[in-house]
Amino acid sequence: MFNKVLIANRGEIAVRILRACRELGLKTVAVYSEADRQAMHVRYATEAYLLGPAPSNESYLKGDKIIEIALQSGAGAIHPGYGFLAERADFAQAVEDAGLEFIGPKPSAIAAMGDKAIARETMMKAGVSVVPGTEGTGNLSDEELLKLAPEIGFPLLIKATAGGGGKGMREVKSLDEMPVALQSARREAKAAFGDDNVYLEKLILGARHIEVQIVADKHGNVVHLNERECSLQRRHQKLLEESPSPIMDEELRAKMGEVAVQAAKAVHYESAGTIECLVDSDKNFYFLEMNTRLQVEHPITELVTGVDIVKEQIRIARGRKLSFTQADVKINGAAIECRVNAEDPYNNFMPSTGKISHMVLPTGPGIRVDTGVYAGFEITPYYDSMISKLIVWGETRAQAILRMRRALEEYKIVGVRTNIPFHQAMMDSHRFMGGQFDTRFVEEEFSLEEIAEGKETFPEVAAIIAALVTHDQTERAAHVVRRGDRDTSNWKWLSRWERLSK
Amino acid sequence: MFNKVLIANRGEIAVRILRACRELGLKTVAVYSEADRQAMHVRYATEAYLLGPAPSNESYLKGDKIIEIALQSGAGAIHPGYGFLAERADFAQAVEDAGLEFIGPKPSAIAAMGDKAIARETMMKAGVSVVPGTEGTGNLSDEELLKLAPEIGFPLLIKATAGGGGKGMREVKSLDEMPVALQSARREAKAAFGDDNVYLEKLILGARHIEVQIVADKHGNVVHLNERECSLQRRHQKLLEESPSPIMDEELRAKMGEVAVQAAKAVHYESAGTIECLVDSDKNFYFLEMNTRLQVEHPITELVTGVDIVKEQIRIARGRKLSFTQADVKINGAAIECRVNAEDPYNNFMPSTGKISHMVLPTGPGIRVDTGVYAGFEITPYYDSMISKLIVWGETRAQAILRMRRALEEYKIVGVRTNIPFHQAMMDSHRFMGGQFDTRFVEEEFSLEEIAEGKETFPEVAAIIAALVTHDQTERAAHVVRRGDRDTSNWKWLSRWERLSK
Amino acid sequence: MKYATTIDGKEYIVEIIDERHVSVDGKVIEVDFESIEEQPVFSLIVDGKSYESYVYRTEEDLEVLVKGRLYHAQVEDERERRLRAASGGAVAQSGPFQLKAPMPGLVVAVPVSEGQEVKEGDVLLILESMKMQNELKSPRDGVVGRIHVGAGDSVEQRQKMLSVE
Amino acid sequence: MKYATTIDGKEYIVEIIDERHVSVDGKVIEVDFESIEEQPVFSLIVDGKSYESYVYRTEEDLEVLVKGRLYHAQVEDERERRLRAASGGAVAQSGPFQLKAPMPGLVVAVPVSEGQEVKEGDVLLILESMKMQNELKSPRDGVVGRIHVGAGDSVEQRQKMLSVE
Repeated sequence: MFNKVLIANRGEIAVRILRACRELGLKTVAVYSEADRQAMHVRYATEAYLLGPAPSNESYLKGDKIIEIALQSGAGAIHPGYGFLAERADFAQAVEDAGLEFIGPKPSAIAAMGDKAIARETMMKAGVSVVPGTEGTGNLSDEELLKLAPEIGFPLLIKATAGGGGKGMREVKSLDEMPVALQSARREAKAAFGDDNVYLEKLILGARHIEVQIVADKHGNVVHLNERECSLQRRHQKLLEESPSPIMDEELRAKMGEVAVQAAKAVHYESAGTIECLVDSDKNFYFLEMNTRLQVEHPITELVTGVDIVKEQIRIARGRKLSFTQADVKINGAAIECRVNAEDPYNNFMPSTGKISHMVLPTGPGIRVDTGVYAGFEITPYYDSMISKLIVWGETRAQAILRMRRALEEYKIVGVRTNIPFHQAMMDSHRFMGGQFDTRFVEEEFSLEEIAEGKETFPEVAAIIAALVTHDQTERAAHVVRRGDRDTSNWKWLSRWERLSK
Repeated sequence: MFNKVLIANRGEIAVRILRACRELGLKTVAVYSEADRQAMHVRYATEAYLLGPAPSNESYLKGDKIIEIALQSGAGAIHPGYGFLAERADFAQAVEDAGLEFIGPKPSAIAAMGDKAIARETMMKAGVSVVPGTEGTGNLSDEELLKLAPEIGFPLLIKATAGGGGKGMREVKSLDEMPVALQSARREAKAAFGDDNVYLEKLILGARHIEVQIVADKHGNVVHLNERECSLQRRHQKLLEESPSPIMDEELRAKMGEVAVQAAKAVHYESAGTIECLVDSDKNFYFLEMNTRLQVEHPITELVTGVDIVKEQIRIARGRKLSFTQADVKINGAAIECRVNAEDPYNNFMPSTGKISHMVLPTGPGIRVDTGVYAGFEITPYYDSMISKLIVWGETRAQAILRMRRALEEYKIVGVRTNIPFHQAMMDSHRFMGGQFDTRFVEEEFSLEEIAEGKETFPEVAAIIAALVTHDQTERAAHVVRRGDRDTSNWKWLSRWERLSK
Repeated sequence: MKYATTIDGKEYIVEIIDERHVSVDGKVIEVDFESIEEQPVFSLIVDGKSYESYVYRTEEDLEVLVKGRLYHAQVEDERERRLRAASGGAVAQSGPFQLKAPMPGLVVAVPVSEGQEVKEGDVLLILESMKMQNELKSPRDGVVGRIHVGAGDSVEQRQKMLSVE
Repeated sequence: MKYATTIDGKEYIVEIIDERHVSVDGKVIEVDFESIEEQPVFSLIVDGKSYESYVYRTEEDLEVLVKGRLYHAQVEDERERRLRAASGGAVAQSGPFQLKAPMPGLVVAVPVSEGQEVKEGDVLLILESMKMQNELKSPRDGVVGRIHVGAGDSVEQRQKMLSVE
């Protein structure tokens, strides 16, 4: 049985997994790119090895090199996190072939669920509804897809066969739009996954995106850990998740949970996984895909069930049986996660890079922050813009929302722009508070400006601050010129200010 | 019913209470001394008013001024936190007289429990055992105490009548030592509480310090929230607490809980309070004192019971009935709190002042940090050295210890020395892991050096780092001289280094 | 010193009287203003009310974030103001718009060509960064001038990519 | 450059060869050493092992904290070493001990008087700070010299309070 784990990832999820290993008394091996020498996961691990230059395909995607490092360092297992190599059956197979434990499902399960078409077929055979589309028909040409589209009906979605995270996805309202959309979807899919195959899927309007977490051991025991509500998305990227879902009732939860367990059993699933579904306004649900890995939003499930999903993954990989049964799984209170991205919500969510010069984390009761950054760390353009996750727990959903409000107000990140103001507006949105939203809410009906309307404003305060800041800077600049640069503190202040203001 | 609360405190507890108010939708009023203009509680509150100069008796102890500010700002209630005015019956009375709600017990209950002698008498009448001593005999002279001492027997403790937190407390092994000890205890009591009365108490050897948390509403309902183990103390200051206690069994818990509820009822207690007891090696327990206020270590109870004690206090003050009964109170897992003090554990725990130049907080699953400081904040010598509390939760006590280890390793505070290395050593102590310790363990049997013995050391690594740091500094200094101070980054580095190294 | 401060279109005349007093449109206000530790974070207490604010300087203005809302501020002191008034009031607002890279990245596509007419909101360039494709749009109507980059090029932050005239 | 580095009494000769290599007592080691953002926090990777360290400079030595353990380090470069050897080896270790205030505070008591003999560990002064009374002890045997402060005095950090000769 292994007692040293290599974490084949970076950022908050690498740190999350390192922590779980620590708490289980396991040694850890980090791998890193040249851009990440000062990253938290490198500083934090027992051992750390350089993979290569910053771009992912020269570092975090180098499966062979990672396996080599694992073998040389004596790590007995590899945890892939999410993204990068997490859903690559060939990597999982190579890990197994090297005599190492892959902390995740078997390669066959990844392969079965990784190709969306095969996945949908598998699910239909298991008696689960899927969204109408071109599933199971192999890799179709543009011509074939254009012919099939009217049969499915509009609006519809073009989705990457190898895809995930909204990449290579396009929405199409009519046949006219299709040729252009197909071209750009294929281009994006090619860039993201090295595979430009796409398929079509009916777009269900008013749908909620709800997923069920499952955990399965090597002994055939599968338990579901209830649902997560993930409808709040922008460009098919989740922004905010909660558990339980405000639309869920016990009957639907039991039904979806049962289906999720069946799906996992159908592919002899092991470790943690997620069944993603769309739920329409009549509470019919359709299978979308299975994520054969740890999910970004796993912490909300941890907070309401008390199960540490990452530790459970490690225990399962070590051959242990699940320590709980379906009957033991309860829902305690409510949890919300806000993904904190280095993006400017006032400028069309444009990614923001730079050095985090100052950071104050929200702390206190019911707050969890999963992060891989710290004050002094440089956000580079090479990786995902998600820099941390703010997760809160409350006795009730209302308490969780109030707590999230205060946590967001406490969270200070200076040096890069973040989407914290977006989340603040969301917490003030009546539609969100009422639980009335679908997957299109953020893009089509939500506006930062509208939420701000009717709220108390402080233009005079802003005017005073703007004038005082300008005045201070002018004075300090004059002061520095007069006194020369002996006056350290002012000089430093100004220099730092100038750097920050660039 | 009030909807604005004045918090008559500073530091982490002011922030803790502000957060609870926020999460209940209440407005907040902070008060502050001149030393605290940049403190978190000032920046964080809806309103903030200056009290006066840094010393407590010119600021945070100015009850009249605080009440005046509450009235002027329209606050309907005052939360005193702990320390300062929290256990002053006259202040609670003045708050009531001003038509404001005091978030705490009635003045009569504070008075009854505030004088240790009266408190012990009350408890004995309620049938609770107390530690043998000079309780209930009024304010005795040195002569009288010297006469009574042999009857109680040695070793014994001299304790301040008005005291708490170990101030004015002295341990005496024989009659010879008593005159000097009496003098210094009285001097310290006078300085701390303005009252130099002391009493004697038998010292119970091998004792554990265990306290029971109770909450009581205005309608006569009293519920206990189980115990906290607080035996790890230095100079009678608690350093580390946990809940549940490793020595507790269901029978003793029920018995102590029942006694605590009886004690609260005996003084018509309202709000949150704590009954402190000594438990000897035969599991006999003796009443020590009742703390008629929120306790520093309340978070560990919150983590294992799910009850938010501060919110409960506010709800009770608003006249609400307790939302739970004794039967609802369960113990879920285990929690540990480490008090992080600005003290140097390698130099006899000498307090350390200065500016926190850099801070990395531990985050992730099961971690809670209650803090009032941030990177850039100055630790002054005017107040308590406790700068934050690190609290962890685990499924089991063992899991909590492992988690605390990783949290302590993550916690970086630069600019002032802290006692984090002490806590790290404690987490590695076999005695602590085994739950085998008493109130004298830290002072008499625990040593940082001993714990370190037998563990892997890294003198070569330290030598390399020391040489590299010296080399870099020399090089950089030379570089600066060569290039002039145009080279901002090096110059800054050096200047900051020099400041930090002073 | 007097400052004409425009917040989201409305002008306030803010006079700095001394360390503790300012006037806004003639009304004197007591202020307690602190800069938090070398950071663009400021704490302002006015009349007991505590406000915490971030201030970002962009090329065009100061952005002031107060209680979760962003205010755009232009500040001019008296001298600047007089100069501007003397020069006829209007600051030169025209001239070509330079599209600079808002962050380092990879140019995915340039869907316009030199000399092409574009409208406000038209996509000028697609830049990939942080695993996202970002559409950079024209802030006004005009004609595309020189294009300095092409699909596949890596660009540094602030690098000029093309102009709209 | 060679440095004689003494860690808790044991000497190591550390030579800085280049940016990526040092030798310790002649053994060449590949190192990856990074200073974390203007702070006395350093990350060292040797042979794949990742060590994070804080370094504090005190008046006497460098304190190096590695994996929860504090090492006291004295570092001398070759030149310093030669100078010291030439001057007879022993650095002046005697001279009066100056008791300076380790932090600002209030002198509660000075239980010794000028000319009094004291032993190592005897309490010289009680200083109150952060609501605690701190006993400051003599680091060696000697005779109390000048006492500059008395009970009730406020002292600044590093202020000289008394000496032991």
